[in-house]
This record gives sequence, structure tokens and C-alpha cells, in this order.
Amino acid sequence: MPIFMVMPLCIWLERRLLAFMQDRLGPNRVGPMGLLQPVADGAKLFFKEDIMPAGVDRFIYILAPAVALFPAVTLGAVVPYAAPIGTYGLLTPVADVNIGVLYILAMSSLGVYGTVFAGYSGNNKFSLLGGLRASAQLISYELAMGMALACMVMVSGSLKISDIVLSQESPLWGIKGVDIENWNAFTPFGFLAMIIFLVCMIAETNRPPFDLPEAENELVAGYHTEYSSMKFATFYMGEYLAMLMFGTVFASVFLGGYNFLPINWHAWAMANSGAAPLCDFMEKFSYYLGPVWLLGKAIGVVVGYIWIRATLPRLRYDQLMNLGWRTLLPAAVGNLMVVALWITATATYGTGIGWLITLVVMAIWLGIYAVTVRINRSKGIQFEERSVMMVNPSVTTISANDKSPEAVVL
Amino acid sequence: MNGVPLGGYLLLGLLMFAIGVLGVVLRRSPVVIFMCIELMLNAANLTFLSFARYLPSLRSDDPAMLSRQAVSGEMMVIFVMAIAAAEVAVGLGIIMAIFRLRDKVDVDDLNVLRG
Amino acid sequence: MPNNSLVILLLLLPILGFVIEAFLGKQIVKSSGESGKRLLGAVAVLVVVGSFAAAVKLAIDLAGNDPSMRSQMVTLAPWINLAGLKVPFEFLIDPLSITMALIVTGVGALIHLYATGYMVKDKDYSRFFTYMNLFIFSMLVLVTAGNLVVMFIGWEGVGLCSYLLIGFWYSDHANAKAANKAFIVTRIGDVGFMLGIFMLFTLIIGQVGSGASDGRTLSFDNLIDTLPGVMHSHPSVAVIIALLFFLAAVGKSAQFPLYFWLPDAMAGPTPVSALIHAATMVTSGVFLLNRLYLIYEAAPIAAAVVTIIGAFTAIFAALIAFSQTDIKKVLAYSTVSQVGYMFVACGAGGFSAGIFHLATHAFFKALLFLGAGAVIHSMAHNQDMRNYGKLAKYLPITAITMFIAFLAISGIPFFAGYYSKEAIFSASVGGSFAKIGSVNFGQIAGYVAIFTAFLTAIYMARLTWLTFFGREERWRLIEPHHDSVQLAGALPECVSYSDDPNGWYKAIEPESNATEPEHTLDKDHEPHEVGASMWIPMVILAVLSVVGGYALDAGRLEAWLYPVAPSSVPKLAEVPWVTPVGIAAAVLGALVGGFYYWKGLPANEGWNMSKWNPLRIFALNQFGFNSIVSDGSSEAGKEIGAALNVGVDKGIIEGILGGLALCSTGIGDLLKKLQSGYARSYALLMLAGAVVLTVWIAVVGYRGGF
Amino acid sequence: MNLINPNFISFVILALIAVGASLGVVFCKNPVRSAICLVISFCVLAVLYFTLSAEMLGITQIVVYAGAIMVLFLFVVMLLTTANQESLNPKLDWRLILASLFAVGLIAVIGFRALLPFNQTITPRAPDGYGGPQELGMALFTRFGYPFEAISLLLMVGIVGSILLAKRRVR
Repeated sequence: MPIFMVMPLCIWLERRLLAFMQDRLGPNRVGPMGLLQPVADGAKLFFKEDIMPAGVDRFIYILAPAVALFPAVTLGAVVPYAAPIGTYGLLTPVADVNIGVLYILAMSSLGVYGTVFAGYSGNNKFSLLGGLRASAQLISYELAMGMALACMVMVSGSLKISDIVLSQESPLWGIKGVDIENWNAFTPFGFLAMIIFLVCMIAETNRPPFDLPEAENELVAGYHTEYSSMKFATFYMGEYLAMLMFGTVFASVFLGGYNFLPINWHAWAMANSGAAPLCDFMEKFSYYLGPVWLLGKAIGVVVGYIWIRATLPRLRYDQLMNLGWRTLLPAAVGNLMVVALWITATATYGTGIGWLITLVVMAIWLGIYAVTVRINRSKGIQFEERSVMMVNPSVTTISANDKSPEAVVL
Repeated sequence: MNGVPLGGYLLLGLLMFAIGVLGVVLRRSPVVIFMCIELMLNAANLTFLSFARYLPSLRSDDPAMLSRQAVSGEMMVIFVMAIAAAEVAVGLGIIMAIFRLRDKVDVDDLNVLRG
Repeated sequence: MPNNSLVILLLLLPILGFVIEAFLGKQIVKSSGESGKRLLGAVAVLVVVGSFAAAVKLAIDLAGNDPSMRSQMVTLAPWINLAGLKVPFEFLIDPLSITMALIVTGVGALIHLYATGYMVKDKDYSRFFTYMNLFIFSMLVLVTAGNLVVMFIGWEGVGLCSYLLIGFWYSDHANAKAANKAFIVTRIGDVGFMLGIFMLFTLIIGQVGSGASDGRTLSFDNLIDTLPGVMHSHPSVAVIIALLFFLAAVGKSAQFPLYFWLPDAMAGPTPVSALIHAATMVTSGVFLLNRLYLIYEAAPIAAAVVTIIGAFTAIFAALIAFSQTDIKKVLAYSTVSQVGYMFVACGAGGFSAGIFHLATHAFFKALLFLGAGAVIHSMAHNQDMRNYGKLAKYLPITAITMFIAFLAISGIPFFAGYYSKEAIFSASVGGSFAKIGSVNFGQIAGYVAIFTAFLTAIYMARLTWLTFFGREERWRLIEPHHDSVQLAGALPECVSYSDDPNGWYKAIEPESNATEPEHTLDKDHEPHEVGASMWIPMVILAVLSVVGGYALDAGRLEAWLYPVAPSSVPKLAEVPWVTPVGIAAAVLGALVGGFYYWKGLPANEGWNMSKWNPLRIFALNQFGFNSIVSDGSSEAGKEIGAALNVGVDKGIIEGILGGLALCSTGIGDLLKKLQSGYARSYALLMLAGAVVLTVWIAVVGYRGGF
Repeated sequence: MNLINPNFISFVILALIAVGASLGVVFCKNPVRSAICLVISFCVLAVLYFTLSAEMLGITQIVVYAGAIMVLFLFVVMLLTTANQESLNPKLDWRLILASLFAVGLIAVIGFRALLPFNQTITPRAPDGYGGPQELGMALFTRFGYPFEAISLLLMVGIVGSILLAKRRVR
């Protein structure tokens, strides 16, 4: 599978890019531009001594890394990598099942078990807290993610990833005679869903700024504090694999999948015969090299990850919860309603008026939503309170705005 | 899945249900009791689905009718799942509330309602 | 055709306002205090204005059609669907109901606007407007109702709102008791209403059956067809029914036997008194009579009773009004007497004249109340006229508008009251509608009414001069109230309430009527003119009470209300001397009152009640009638209650309940043993039950083979 | 009727895993382990749903149970185990005996009177590929509209209730 080939590249990319953004050099010794650095790391981790701390829950401790790797590997199994070419069918790693989106949701929700098991089995307070945070975080962001995907499912009218990709090849905004393809990222609600999905994606892969489960300044190294050598490497791989896989999913749900550019070359060639040969060539170009484009987009998403990591500071726990429950979820649900409205409106009143209605309603709704979010912000909220009890039940009364160290743990 | 008698699925469901019942009666930790309840629910789901697949008691052979009945079976499963979700949310909430009052949660200690 | 949407709009806007105020009001006020109040006030006013607009549109549409087509039934929803009886939610849009709706919504909107200024300091602002909007809604239901049952809904609704609003400042025991009084007394009338409906229904069913009107027996459009025949075939029953409905009217519009709740109703906020207890609700009795005029045509005796009661109430209340020193009480009694006028008119057959006076009275009496409210507002909530005087200097606008209203109510020519009173006089003196044998009660009532006009002019002059003119500003005088000798029992009993024994009303809410920092009336109190939101409605009403009478003059109004003249009403005999005599009575009364009270408060009405004229004190005690009623009713009620308590309650009911309680406790003791409190043993029991059940099914219920 | 076909064997294997996992749920001393066992049995059940050609429900099973419910369980279990380490494991008492007796009775009765007849029914009669997403959705919103609404109401109640339970009284 090409993913395994690309994954070390991602690691290298992250380190180099991060270094570039932080005005450092980064790994540049091993191989040209340090390209072999991941290999070297792998080798090092492989030959390290495998320490099993005392008093760990052995079974779960060994189970955890595998469980962590599994969903990351299986996540992208349903993403189509290329359009059916000649006699070959649709190119997907495993199969293009008719419930692909649900499958992706299921796998991504399984992703937390590795973290939780690792955190629990370590027999270590901090890793336990890491596991707790991971589980809470996952539950909070799974919902918004599902909603964001549901919007796109409603738009394309199918749970099949390949259908979603195909539906993005229709002309933009359903306007006849436009050669630009209707990638979901270009429609307003699609764009909103994309933002939401991006945030949830980052949160589910425990990447900065949502890497609270491994917040090194609060919990030593989070859930994999107690892990070393190959087990740790497995977590590491799992993280980057998950990034890439989510990248492919993101690319094929929002960025037109295996298509090169959002341009319907065929229609364009029809339109002006002068550019016909060029269009013809471009069409083939984007047609046969589908996997390249998909992986390219995925890597682009990974670059986005890295960029965000380099840009944003880590959230506080209550901020995380606020964002998940009070900002993203309402936004996603409202977006879902807007999509439903769009579908019915375009079906009833035709494209133009349908879009008009949809945009007006969306504007109104966004206004209301912004106001409510502002209001929510203005109100304080007591997430720390109960979280304190999670640490030790004896401490019960800590007011919301108490910034004592216990109050901000978890 | 061809070649598997319906009785097999039903027996599996029955076993899981019985085990769940055992757990509910035996365990003293409310969380585990909840888990066992989930187990029982799933056993019921399995039974529903297998009946929906095999449809032993349906007389007609009209495929539309058959799929209609099968889908009704799946509906039941969906509803059971939703109910389970709601029940877990509330039940765990209750457990947490109790847990906030006393730091050791044993079902046998929660006998305040004794007559 | 009045399209349903307009009617729905008319009815739904106030209920919308009610909902907004009720469910969002408190939060809005709590979150953003003054601005929130302003918003709520705007909402409350705007919904009423909106339904006023709807009413205007309806009226225009209606005026468009030709006179015979001017009554349409708008059915919004089915409600009661029995075999013999169908009572849908239907609304009759005809000139009468539209006129009433216009008055209700128009005057209501003005008073709402006034109230936004008047109540602004109150902490229950939103509750107030909740009730007000609800009242507008129920009043609209009442006037536009298409059948008697829906009308009854509105009837009860306005009763409820009046109760709620009288007791608005319920933390004061007196207000609460006044509210109860109003509610209970009007109940008597409502019983009459219900009995009337029942008898009417049975009568019509017995006579023509329900087939003719496809079950909608009680709908007015069918009643118009069925009533005359039925009534003329059963004159005696017709009299009974007419009297029952008249009883309802008496209760609601405070006529003689049941009048005494209205003065106490002044405990409510002044806008309430203006809207409910002067302009709209108390006059709904007149409206009822107008709706059912066919019955009264068939029952001259009842009509005679109506006239007599009306005339008696008019003069009776007018006399009591002389003895009152509380400005609102004076207005309340004058309302009673004016409504009496309307009943005189209706009884004498001049139904349209009644409505005419209703309209004009709505204008100027609302104006009077609003003015009184302004005065009270500026005099630190002191309502006693003996404290006023020379207020015209401080409140010019109020003074001018109220003077106009005074001219209007006392029937000075070319003001509103003049035209309507003329209509009433001519209708009653000239009409031979309430003639029994040789005695024409209408005529007698007419004379009484004219004399009452004279009295009216006098006491209204008394009010005006005591309040606005005179020599000295009496609240500055050294001789204050505390050395005043109050005669024992000389006061109307609503003033002398005991503070509530078990502190219920206080307990509810510590200070719910803390309207403003209680700065009492002292020597150096400077009255101030009220704000724009309060004087603008007064000015509008003043204009209306000047031109209103001329605008809708009697002839046109009658043509508009009764395009087809009431069949059996004999034409009026032209009585030439009525008009000059009426004018003379009014002008004379005004002059007499003005000169008598020129200097201000005469000594024999001052604080020292021992100096009072015994007649006046007798009037203050409402000619002993009030004590009779209160003693009689309350004593008898106590007796009956005690008897019931001992016999039925203690004996039978408590016995039964006690026995039940004992049984249940016994069973409970038995069952308690099972409740071990161990969840898992319960689970075990459940399991056992399940097993037993399955075994039973398997052995007994299972018929093998699928 | 030969029971020696690959399908049946794989089914038996899955069933054994499921039963073992469920036993683990009941008899593991450590609640986290029983939670893990439960997750395993759920996943096996999902696979069994697949074999019943109910892919939709299999995936839903994973999303709902493994994805949400069990994570909640683990969350709570971890919170509780941080507080009290001593696990509440079953003591052998009269309840155990009675309960197992009842359970055995249940299995015996139902198994012998109700399940034996179904050993003959081997061929699934529902058409293959029934209950695709579209079909389910149609059924859910047309035939089962009222139950659907009722369930949504129930979920709403559950949300409100859990929030109320979890909410600290505002002082």
C-alpha cells in the first residue's frame, strides 16, 4: 500500500516544515536533506530496549498499540484512489462499500481505544488522565464530525465515497454550462462542513492544538508515557497514518477526490474547440494519475496539519469542550438543516431561487449563530469543577474561575 | 449466511442473554450491571436480526413482502440501539451522581428505598 | 367577504402579544431593565394597533357590500360536534361586532399607549401587559363571537382578566379582596348567561328542532331566523330567557342589584379602570342586549324591567357619586349611571342609541379616567379630591382635556355626549317599546334619565372644579387629615379592610406594588405634567369626544347597525320638547355645579365628616344597600357553610377518606416487607418471573411448529 | 443437512468468541477488562450482523456501541477506579446458585421448546442485499415514522436528563 511509503515522508515533512516555520534547520544529516531521518528513527526505536513497567495491566498494555494502529490502517480502506480505467474497476484499497461514510466514522471512533487502553494500562495517573481526556474529546468531536459528513452525504445522496466523489464532478452550483466542477469545498455549506470536519479531524487524531491527551506540560507525555521502543513507535506510526488517512478521506469528500483540478475538461473542450487538444491531454492527465492527485491532496492536508500545529497554541480543556459542544455541534446541525433546505428548495423552485433562499437563510442563521456563540462565550462554564473530582474526589468545591493547578488538570 | 441454521443464531442470542442476566444478578458494581444490560439488549438484537433474515413464520414468498418484513426487523434493532444509547447516557449520569455522593459505589449499599 | 385571514389576524395579534409578554417578558425585563420595558410596551401597543388596523380593514370591506349582505359568518375551526348540536369556533362579522371591535381595539390601543407611561415604574410591567393583551383578546372574542357559546368564552375571559387586573397589586389585601368581590359578583350574572343559553337551546330544539340549522342552533345567523317565531309562540318563556340574559348583563355591567363591585374595582391600576371598567367590559352587557334584541322585542315585560333597572341605576349611582371624595370612585359611579343610560335606551327599543352612547361614553369616560390617572400620578398616588385644587396650573393639558370630557359627559351641545344622550332621550321618551298595558315605562325612564343628566352635569362639575380649579391648593393647607373625625361605618367597606390575618397576600411577594419611592403628599409637593406617552392618548380621546358624537350621529349609526329595522319596534313618536329640555338640564347642571364649587371645597364636604350633610352620608353608605347585601350574603353564606362543614364534610367525606387511608396504610405495611432495597434481588425476582412466564408459555401457551 | 460447511464453522468460531467475551464481561474482576470483553463481543456481533447481510446495522453497531457507548463506559469506569480500587466481584452466595439455576432453566426451556424447530430452517428467505441504506431510510421515515418520533423524543429526554444529572447545582 502506498500509504506506508508516504507515511515516513510525512514524518520528515513535518519535522522539516516545522523547523522551517520556526526558523530552524531541522534534520538534515541523514541522507539528502535528512530524507532518511525517519528510517533512522525507526531503526533506533526498533533496537531500543522494550521496557515493561512494573504493575501494568499486561494484557491491555500489550493490546493497546495494536488497537491504536488498527483503525489508522483500516480507515482509508474505502477511499477510491482512481476512477475506473478501462477494464479495471474503481481503485480502492479494499472495497467501495455502499456504507463507506459510516465505515469511516466507525473506524475513526474505534481509534480512541488504543489511547484509552494505553492510558489505563500504564498504571500511571498522568497517562490515565490522558486516556480520560482522549475518550471525552473523541465523544465530543465524533458528533460534529458525523454531522459534517452527513451534510455531504445529503448533498451527494449516497453513503458511498465513490458516489460522493462522482457527485463533485457535476457543474458548479448546479448551474448549466459551467465547466468548473462542483467540489464540496466550493459550496457555502460544503465549505462550512469542511471547516468543521477539519477541526474534528485534528481533534480525533490528537494533533495540536487538540493534543491534550499528550499535553507534555500537564501530563508528562500523556497516554504513552509508559511506552518505549517499538510500542511507542507503533503509536507514532498510528498517529501519522491516521493523519494521512483522514487526509485522503478529507480530499475525497471535500476536494473532489482523485480529480486533478476542479475543471471539467471535457465540457471545456466542447465549449471552445481551440483548446480541445490541451483539454484532451489534461483530461487524460488528471484521469490516469488519480492516485497521485489524491495523495497529493492528502499531503496538502497534512501540511495544513503541520501549519496549524506551528500556528496555534494548545487549548485549555474547557475551551476544548466549549468548542466541541457549543460551537461546532450547533454549527454542524444548523449546516445540516441548511443543506436539507437547499435540497428541497432547489427541487421545488429550481436552481436559482433555491440558491437564493438557501443563501438568505444561511446568512440569517449564521448571524443568529454568531450571536449565540458570543453569548455562550460571555458566560462562564464549570468544566473544571467536576474534572477536579476526576483527579481526586476529596477536592469537591472549586469554583469555575479558580485557576489552581488542580482546577486546570484535565 | 447459508448453511447456518437459524437455531444457531438464536441459541447464541439465548446464551448471551442468559449470561447478561447472570451478570445483572451477580455483579455488585453498577457499571458492570449496565454492561450486562447492554449485553442482553444485544442478544435481543441478534435474535431480531436473525429472524429478520430467515423469516421462518412468514407464509408468503413475495420478495417485496419478505424484504418489507426483514426491514421491519432491522427497524427494531435500530430502535433498540437508540434506546440503549439514551439509557446509558442517563444511567451513567446517575452513577456519576451517586459516585459524587459516596466514593464507593456498590449496588447493595444503595438500599435507601428499603421499605 | 371578510376573508378569514383578517379575522384570524384580528384575534391572533393580541394573543401573540400575550404570549410574548407572558413567556419572554420577565426575562427581557430582568436582562435589560428600562429598555426591555420600553420594548415590551411597544410590543403590547403594536399588537393592539395591528388588530385595530385589521378591524378597520374589515369595516371598510363590510361597508363595501350592500346593507343586506353585511353580516358574514367566519368559521375558523370545529369545536363541539354532537348529533343535535354543533358549536364551531365561528365569528360573526357584522356592523355591530365590527363597531364594538373598533371601539375595543382603538380605545384599547390608546390606553395601552397611556399605560406604557403610567406603569413604567412597576416591577410587574410585563405581567400587566400580559393581562391587558389577554383582555383585548377575550373582549374581541366576546364581541365578534358567532354563537352564544363562543361569546360565553369571551364573556368569561374578560371576567378573568378583570379579576387579574383588579388584583394586580395583589400583595395589598384590599386589592385582592376587591378582585374576589368583582369576580364573584359577576359570576352571578354568568350563571344567568348559562341558564339563558340552556333555556334558549331547549326551547328552540323543542320548537323547530336542530335540523333546520344543521345543528348550529346557537349561532346568531340561525337565531335571527328562528328566534322571532319561537319567542312569539312562547311569550312567557321569552320573558324568562330575556331576564336571564339581562341578569348576565346586570352582573357584567354593574347595574343596580349587582353594581357594587365596580367601585371596588377601582383598586386596580388606572389604565385598567379606564379600559375595562369604563370603556369596554362593563358595556358588554349593552352589547349582549343588542345581539339578542329579538328576544326583547318579543318580551316587552323584560324590556320594561331593563328600562326601569337602567333608569334606577342611573339616578341611584348619580346620587352616590355626590358623596364620593375619591376621584376614581366618582368616575366609577358615573360609569355605573352612564351604563344605566344605555340600558334605558336598549330597554326602550333604541338599541342603536345604546350602542351610540356606548361609543361616545367609551371616548369621554376613558378620557376622564386617563385624566384622573394623570392627576393621581402627579399627586403621589393620592386619590382624594379633598387634597387637590388649582391643579390646572400644574397640569394644563390634563385640565383642558378633562374639561372637554366633562362637557362631553354632561351633554353640553356639540360635544359627543350631547348627541348620544339626545338619541337616548328621544328613543326612550318617544319610544313605546317597553309599554305594558297603558304604562309606558320607557317614557318614565326617559324623564328620569333627563333629570339624571342634570345630576350628572352637577357632580362632574364638582369633580372638575374640586380637582382643577378653586381658590387654594388644598394639599398645602395646614389643616391636614389627621384631625378629621371619621364617622363610624361612614366609609364604604372596601376602604376598611382588616389586614389579612394569615399573611397570605404579603407572603406571596414581599413588595409587588412598590411602584415608586413612596414620597407621600406633603405641603411642598410640586405636581408635574405627565409625559408625552400619557398625554398624547388623552388628547386624541379629547378630539374624539368632541367630534365623535357628530361623526357618527344617531341616524347614520342606526342605518349602519340595523340596516333592516327591528321589525316590531314601533317608530319613534317625535317629541319636540326633548332636545331643548335635555340641553337645558345639561347646561343648567353644569352652571349650578360650577358656581357651587367655584371657591373650591365647601366646608360640609371637608375632612371633618361630622359636618357632613346626613343625606350625603346616607349616600356614602349607598343608601344602606351595600350593608344589606354584604351582611345578608355573608351571614347566610357563613350559616350554610358551617352546616355543610359539620354534616357532609366531617361526617361522610372525611369518613370515607380516612377509611381509604387506613386500608392503604395497612396494605403498605404488608407490602413493605418485600421492598428489601437490594436492586439485585429485585433483578432476581424479575428473572424468576421471566422463567415462570416462559415455562408457562412453553408448556401451556406454546402450540408447536411455526 | 450437513453442518460441516465453512460458513457454519466460521459462525461457530465467532459464536464461541462472542460467548467467551460475554462470560468475560461477567467474570472479569476488573471492570476495565470486562469493558474490553464487551467491546470484543460487540465487534463480533457486528461481524455476525454482516453475516446476516445487515451491513448497515453492523456498522451502526460499531459506531453506536463500540464508538460511543463503550467509550462512555470506559470513561466512567476509569473515573470510578481512580476512586476505589477494590473491585466488586461476585461472591459465591445463594444468589449465584439461584441465578444460575434460573438461567439454566431459561436456556433449557426456551432452547428445547422454542429453538429446536429452527434447526431445520437453514436457507435465509429474506432477499439478499435487503435493508440497504435507502430502503432503511424509507422505512424509517414512512412506515416507522411514529416510533421514530417517539425515539427522538426519548433521546431528547435522555439528553436533558443526563445534563441535569451531571450538572452541579449553581451556587
